[in-house]
Amino acid sequence: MSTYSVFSLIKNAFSNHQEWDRAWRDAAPKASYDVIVIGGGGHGLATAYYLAKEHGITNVAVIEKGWLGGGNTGRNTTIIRSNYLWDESSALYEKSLKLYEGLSQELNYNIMFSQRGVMNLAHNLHDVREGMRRVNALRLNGIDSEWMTKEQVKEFVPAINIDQNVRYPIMGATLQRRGGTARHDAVAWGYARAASARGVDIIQNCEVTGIRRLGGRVVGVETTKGFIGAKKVGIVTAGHSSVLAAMADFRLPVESHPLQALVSEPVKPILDTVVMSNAVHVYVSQSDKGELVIGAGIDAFHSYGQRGSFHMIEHQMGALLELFPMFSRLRMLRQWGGIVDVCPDASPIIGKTPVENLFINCGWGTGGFKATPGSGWVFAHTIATGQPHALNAPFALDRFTSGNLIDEHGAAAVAH
Amino acid sequence: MANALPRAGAVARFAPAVTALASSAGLVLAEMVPPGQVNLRGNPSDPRFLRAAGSVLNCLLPVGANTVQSTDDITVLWLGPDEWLILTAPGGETELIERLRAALGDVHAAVTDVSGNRARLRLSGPEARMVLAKGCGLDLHPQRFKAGQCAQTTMARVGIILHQLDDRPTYDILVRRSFAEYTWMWLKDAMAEYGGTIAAG
Amino acid sequence: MLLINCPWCGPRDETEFSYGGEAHRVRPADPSALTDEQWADFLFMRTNPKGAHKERWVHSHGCRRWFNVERHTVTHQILNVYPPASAPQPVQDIEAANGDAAPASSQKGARS
Amino acid sequence: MTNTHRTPTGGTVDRSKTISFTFNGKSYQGHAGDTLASALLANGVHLVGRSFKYHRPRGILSAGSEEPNALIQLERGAHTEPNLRATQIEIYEGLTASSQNAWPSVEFDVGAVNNLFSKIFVAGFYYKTFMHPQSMWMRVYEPIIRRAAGLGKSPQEADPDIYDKMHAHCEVLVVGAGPAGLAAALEAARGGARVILADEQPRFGGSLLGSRGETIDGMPALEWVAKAEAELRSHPEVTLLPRTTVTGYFDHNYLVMAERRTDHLPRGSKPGVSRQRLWKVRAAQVVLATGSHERPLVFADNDRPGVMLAGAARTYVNQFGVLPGRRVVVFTNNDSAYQAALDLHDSGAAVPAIIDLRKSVDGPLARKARAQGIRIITNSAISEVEGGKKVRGVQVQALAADGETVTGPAESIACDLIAMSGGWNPAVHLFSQSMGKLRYDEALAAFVPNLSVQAERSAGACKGSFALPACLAEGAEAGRAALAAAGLDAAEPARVPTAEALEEQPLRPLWIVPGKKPVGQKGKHFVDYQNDVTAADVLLASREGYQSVEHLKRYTTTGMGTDQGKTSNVNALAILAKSLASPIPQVGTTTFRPPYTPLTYGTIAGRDVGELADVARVTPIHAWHVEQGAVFEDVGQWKRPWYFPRGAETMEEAVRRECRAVRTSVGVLDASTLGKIDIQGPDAATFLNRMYTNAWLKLDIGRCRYGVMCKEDGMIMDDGVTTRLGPNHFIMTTTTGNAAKVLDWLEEYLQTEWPELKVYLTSVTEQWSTASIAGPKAREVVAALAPDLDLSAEAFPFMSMKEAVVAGVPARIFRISFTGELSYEINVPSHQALHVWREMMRVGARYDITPYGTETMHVLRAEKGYIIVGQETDGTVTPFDLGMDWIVSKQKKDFVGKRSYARPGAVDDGRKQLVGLLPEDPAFVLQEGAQIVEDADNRTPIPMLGHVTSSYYSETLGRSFALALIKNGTNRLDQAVYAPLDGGRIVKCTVTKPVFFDPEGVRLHG
Ligand SMILES: Cc1cc2nc3c(=O)[nH]c(=O)nc-3n(C[C@H](O)[C@H](O)[C@H](O)COP(=O)(O)OP(=O)(O)OC[C@H]3O[C@@H](n4cnc5c(N)ncnc54)[C@H](O)[C@@H]3O)c2cc1C
Ligand SMILES: NC(=O)c1ccc[n+]([C@@H]2O[C@H](COP(=O)([O-])OP(=O)(O)OC[C@H]3O[C@@H](n4cnc5c(N)ncnc54)[C@H](O)[C@@H]3O)[C@@H](O)[C@H]2O)c1
Ligand SMILES: Cc1cc2nc3c(=O)[nH]c(=O)nc-3n(C[C@H](O)[C@H](O)[C@H](O)COP(=O)(O)O)c2cc1C
Ligand SMILES: [Zn+2]
Repeated sequence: MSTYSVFSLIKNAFSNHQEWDRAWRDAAPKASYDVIVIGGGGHGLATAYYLAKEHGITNVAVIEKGWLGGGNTGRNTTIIRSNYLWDESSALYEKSLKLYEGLSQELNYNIMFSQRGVMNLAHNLHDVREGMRRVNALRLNGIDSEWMTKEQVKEFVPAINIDQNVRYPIMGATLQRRGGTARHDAVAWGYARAASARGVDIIQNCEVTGIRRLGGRVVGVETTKGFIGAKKVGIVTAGHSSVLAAMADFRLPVESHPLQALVSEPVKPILDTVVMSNAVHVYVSQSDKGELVIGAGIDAFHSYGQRGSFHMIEHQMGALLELFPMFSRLRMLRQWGGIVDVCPDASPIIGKTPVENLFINCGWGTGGFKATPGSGWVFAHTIATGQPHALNAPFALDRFTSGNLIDEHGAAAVAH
Repeated sequence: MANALPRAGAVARFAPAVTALASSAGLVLAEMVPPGQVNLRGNPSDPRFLRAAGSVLNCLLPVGANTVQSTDDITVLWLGPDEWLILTAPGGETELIERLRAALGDVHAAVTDVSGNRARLRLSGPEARMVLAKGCGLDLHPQRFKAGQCAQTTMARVGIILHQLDDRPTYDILVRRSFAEYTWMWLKDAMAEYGGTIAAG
Repeated sequence: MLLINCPWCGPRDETEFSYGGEAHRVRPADPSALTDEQWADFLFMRTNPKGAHKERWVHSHGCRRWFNVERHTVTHQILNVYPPASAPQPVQDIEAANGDAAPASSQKGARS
Repeated sequence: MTNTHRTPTGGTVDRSKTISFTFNGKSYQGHAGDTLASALLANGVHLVGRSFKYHRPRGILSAGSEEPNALIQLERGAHTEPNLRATQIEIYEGLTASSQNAWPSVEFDVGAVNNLFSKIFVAGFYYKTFMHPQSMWMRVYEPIIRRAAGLGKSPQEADPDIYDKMHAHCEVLVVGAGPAGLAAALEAARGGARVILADEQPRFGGSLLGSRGETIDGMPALEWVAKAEAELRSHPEVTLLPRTTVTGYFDHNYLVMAERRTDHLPRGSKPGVSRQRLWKVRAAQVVLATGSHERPLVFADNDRPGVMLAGAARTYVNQFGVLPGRRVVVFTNNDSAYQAALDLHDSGAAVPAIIDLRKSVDGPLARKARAQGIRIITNSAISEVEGGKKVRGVQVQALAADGETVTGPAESIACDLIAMSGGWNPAVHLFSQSMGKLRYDEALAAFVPNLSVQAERSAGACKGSFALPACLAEGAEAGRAALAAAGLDAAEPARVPTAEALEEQPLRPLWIVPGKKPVGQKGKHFVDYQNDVTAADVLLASREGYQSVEHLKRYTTTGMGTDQGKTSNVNALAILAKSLASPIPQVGTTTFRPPYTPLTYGTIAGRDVGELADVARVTPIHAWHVEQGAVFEDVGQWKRPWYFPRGAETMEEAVRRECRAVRTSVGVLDASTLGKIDIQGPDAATFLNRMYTNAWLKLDIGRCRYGVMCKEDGMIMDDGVTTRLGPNHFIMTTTTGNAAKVLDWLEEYLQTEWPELKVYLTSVTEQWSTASIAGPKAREVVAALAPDLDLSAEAFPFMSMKEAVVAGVPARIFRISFTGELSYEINVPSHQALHVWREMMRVGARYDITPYGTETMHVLRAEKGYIIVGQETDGTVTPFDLGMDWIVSKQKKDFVGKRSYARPGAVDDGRKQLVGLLPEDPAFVLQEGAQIVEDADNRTPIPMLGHVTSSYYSETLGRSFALALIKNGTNRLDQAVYAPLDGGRIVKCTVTKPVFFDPEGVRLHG
């Protein structure tokens, strides 16, 4: 694999860019692998990369039914932060954030990780309390997090409206300065390239249609390109997790829902921070290309349709314009949807399944992009050693039996 | 025990409640003096229930979806397969409830005073349909929704009971009291481009 | 915006309804007799199929009744709508439904 | 009038009306009916913008919504709007517009240095560089990238305009009012259907507006259009919506349209009228008649100002009477461009040559051109464009046999316009959004609709039928078919409008037109004008393995601009297919997504802004609270008085005063927001027994009981007091925020789990308005209001209810308490509540009755250790965690949530429990949300015990206090714990029981 740098760019310019290598090898499936990772999203590719890099397991295939990164990895609003409430969560997401911080260099692929800060607005006393609770917990866990008054909010995000005469005035906010965004496609491509360079086979346009077992153990997968044997198999298929689980005859506490996002036409820089508001429900950032990237809500119903309803977007826009009245004349360029796999406690599942040597990584719902490196890292550990890492042990499937859920919904927002 | 104290409208901060609309032309909005309102629940396939209710109300219980039955002093709106809203004169609810309860005896039913639960806004005039269409997804075309029909639906994010009274068209919009001010402001805003007015008290 | 045909009120916009997830899950008659696994299965595990899905909806902003819908989770096409057997069934024949319930003098019909 | 390029006659602009406007600071004039693009061209202005990446000079490519180049910033100040297409802006008096992405000017743009580095700025270059040193990324590289990106500028002020929405229903929605759409609408309208006809253009007619010479039903096409429009107008059930773009096609035939109502008028000239309107249409049937977009040819430097789509050039001359060039070279691979050549020639332009990629041409159009003396150069290509900021000429060379290179000598032909055509792409956007499946049509070299999923049908050019008679016939047929599918009978036989077609010869798809050197080495072959994507970029992406059409899109950004690749997508994927030696259908298209053209956020939000942004629910007492100067708190959608400052009081002072009043005399809280559910039926008690954790079967009539409701996972979801009104009759209260949720929850169980239970639920939240009178003098106040009521503790004990007439109004009075004081909650019908309230204040004045808000309520209840769901609980807390074991029945075999208490997670050591905390410094009030630790000296991560849920200064106790959820809290009584706060302060606290005041309940029983 040739190294990417400004020098290689200049050098290649002289040969009219005819000499660039393929970013990753497009492999044909071998008869069998030590590990098969089902799902070529960020998490699957990261898993394969860390299997090779951290555990020396290179006889690995990533099997993707469509194109790499075409699932939620390719359709998320790219927000990265680690400001989760519970110790278990913040540890996992912080591991991920740390990995992100060196990822461009590690992968030799600029994923454009932009630590421009993630701000969560508070609009009522309940928000303030919950924000404080989180800021304090994070600080004690050694994770950067701070509280901002509304004046500080305005100073940090000049475009925002802190007028107190609006329906839900801003009362303050939490800020994680190390949070930000990254170029989502580049994360998938960068991992694919680095994994491929370490020997991982990347197989696109190959759908897993069955999971073959023998005596309670997994032995391989049926695919649209035929049977492929494997000693171990990891399912990392996000919105399709239940479909894969059904192939191995178990059920998951997961529901697939449409989650939408939209972008505006590109404009010159106007918003330098990622701004989120749970109360009015909207989140927005401006990408390096200039478009405002805005997240909408999830449709209530189950769907594998990769598209959502327009009324979700309508709801979003009222909220956006409350925060940023000046955006009213900007225009929506495109809206799309992804299929998110939602867990009852809004936390992921990473670990073993009822089938021996079959592992699963799912349930990231609306927020797993930020976890991509960390998730891959702990999942590789789990597959390689057969045991969860301390970071993902609390996220096992059996927490639904024991009742040790990790509820990240935040507080049920009510008061007397 | 009926009480004769005046009833405050839910949008009294903006406009006084009225007892009737002047029949002049043009688009007009008003809050009606809160009527007596009784919520009735019961099983319409139980003939005892139907008989008891019918005898007190002096009309058929509307069992067809989205329909209304009325006599000179009461209006009965179908809310669901086992639920009705009975409107009567302000203050008339107390006696009506007593009579209903007495007639129903041990029939499984529920009679509940909800006179304070909802405000009754009335929108009338040629453009009333357009005004509603700005916030309500129901098909209000005269062939689809006629005088004498009602529906529980939403308008501008607020749950409402919509009742068409005549072909002018005139609509009653029954809205939860706490939502009434918002609904009022919303309607006023939606009427503005048609030059709508507020009925004088 | 799905168009859902409420068995009682007729076709209405999706926003009048609330979604209730997988249909035909029955709360165990005696939860205490279940193992933790069985209880977890009832509480949390879902079929979540890609394809036809039997699910529950409630007409929250209408008649407030729960009913079942069979819907394709990819095309969103609604294949079937049916009220639970225990629910009051939609009235087909209004005349018959009323029978001799009301005094004849008041058979005025809708005229409000 | 300096319209140097206006033809003396022709076009549909109103030459009697002259309109002045400003572009880049210079004044120009145009006519009513002009777009900004046509008016600029009339003035000879071609250079209108700079490209995204290389800052190449750009002109006007098209005449419609597909325009990728001519994006401008319209107006200034609060009215400014970026990225508008000059081709769609109707000019109005005083219009002010400017170019974007150019500094200092569009003529001389410093950013054009990027062009020099274009060899490096190839597709995906930023993924390969800017990585070292790491610290430079955020500080240097990214800021540069960011500043360079973006096109126009966002407004900096709030929008002065309003927007609104309209729901609509119809049997047939026809999208597009070209010949196909008009024919469809006519048939549907004649059958009596409710028809909506929407077109994004200001006038109906579609492509006919820009054509010349066509006749329909024997009359000039535009006359037929006028007649059709008049007939449609005469049908009462037809709604005609020009200037209305159908932007989205969603599930179940729900379509969204954006109507521009005042954009064609001077700004601010229609006060009160919404600028844009969002239509939400539920259509039984849809007819798509959206026409087609012409494809550019991909040749070297095909982006120079003066390179224009042939159809657009034709539109400018025919519709606007504007000659976009005086010497026009036509470059084509199909017959349609010959029409442009003929019309331009006819209007006085010189057409030195038609350069045709095809080996030979001999159709009627070619023959006509030859007859006009126009030279046709076949099997040849433009191998070079002369001119930078404006086309000066072309070099033409013959094609080699394989079409991959040019050969032979180059001939220079001077010209000021290149009118090109690479064929036509049916506008299948809405069809695809409806999930319809496309098919590749080899003859058209384009994708056309194949399998429908929803109730829609396509007609005319959008279906790949480019001949006028076919458009009309398909339109009429589609209109009829839609009518029938909607269940309506056509009243009369179809009347298919007739027209004549010219036979056309097949096109020659040549996806990259060869230039003088291999692609990428001389000149740029643009594929996507807007995002500056060239054929070389496409080939590079393919070489590097970005070979899925979706990877290609994302790696090169082709099709991701504001035009969404209307002109570029098919060219790009065809070049990809060529590079992969795959058939085009195998490569496929990218996904079409809404909106068809961008629509403003204002339109999407409609009136959901400002004071209508969300419902503000108010109680019947609200007017009084406002009179009293209450400060309000948002609790869900409710506005609740937070505190009632007197004079210049601070919040802290007001709350202390209010607390003092309740503890020493009497206070009153508006508790109307509490949820109230009326429960009736013989099984009501059984039902409550299943839903609440405690026992309900034996509650006496007239008595009240507190209950906690849990979810099946055992976690608390709500609490409240329920009272038995009769043997089969209860009234339940819920928390303010959960009223609707609890009712839904109860209904769900009743209807779906236990339909055999005979219980009816009715929400009476707003039936009853509640005044909560609390304090030692509460009894006196109630006595004054309800003189007939026996208020003695024996007759009316704690936790009971009485009906009485209060201030003349029949009321329910509950003797319950959330403050720990003697307290009565008086419930009266909402429409008389304000009267009762005023009476209460009048009779209470003697005791200095003090209204108090939610803050005081919170302090008082916390002193008593009463929880607030959502504050002491967060969905992870059981009644046991709150020390409320007493409320969980051990006898009941089952209730909702019970089973979950037997799970290991519910009985773990180390669960958190509710405790009290007393800060060492009695004046210091802890932050709510502060975390509690055992040992404050640890380095991070410091293990946490839990957090402060509530914290206040207590006027009663004369000190601060708090409630907290703490691991093993009940075993830590009297121990010291620490709250390390932001800023380094560490507050030592003592753990106490969570009841600080009157633990025996003497006062509330009093
Ligand atoms: C609109 C939207 C906004 C979001 N915003 C954010 C955000 O701001 N921040 C954040 O952190 N997270 C966000 N998320 C969530 C985040 O995108 C996901 O959690 C994350 O990308 C999941 O990555 P993944 O690799 O697990 O899944 P995916 O990227 O979905 O990959 C799964 C892959 O499995 C493949 N697959 C499925 N079935 C099969 C099969 N049978 N055989 C082979 N392959 C199969 C799929 O094709 C897919 O490529 C958002 C999600 C959406 C939809
Ligand atoms: N000679 C050729 O090769 C060729 C090629 C293409 C078209 N044509 C001619 O063009 C005409 C095609 O007729 P037609 O009726 O099919 O199409 P049309 O192009 O005449 O009309 C389509 C109309 O739809 C509108 N439209 C498109 N998308 C829309 C949307 N989303 N919302 C609202 N409006 C939208 C357009 O503004 C346009 O007015 C015929 O006259 C045909 O001969 C000729
Ligand atoms: C962060 C982000 C930014 C995007 N920016 C653009 C954009 O500028 N232009 C565009 O057309 N699409 C943009 N998209 C949307 C994609 O075009 C596409 O809709 C999305 O990846 C989902 O894929 P699909 O629409 O092909 O199903 C963006 C997507 C994401 C996740
Ligand atoms: Zn219904």
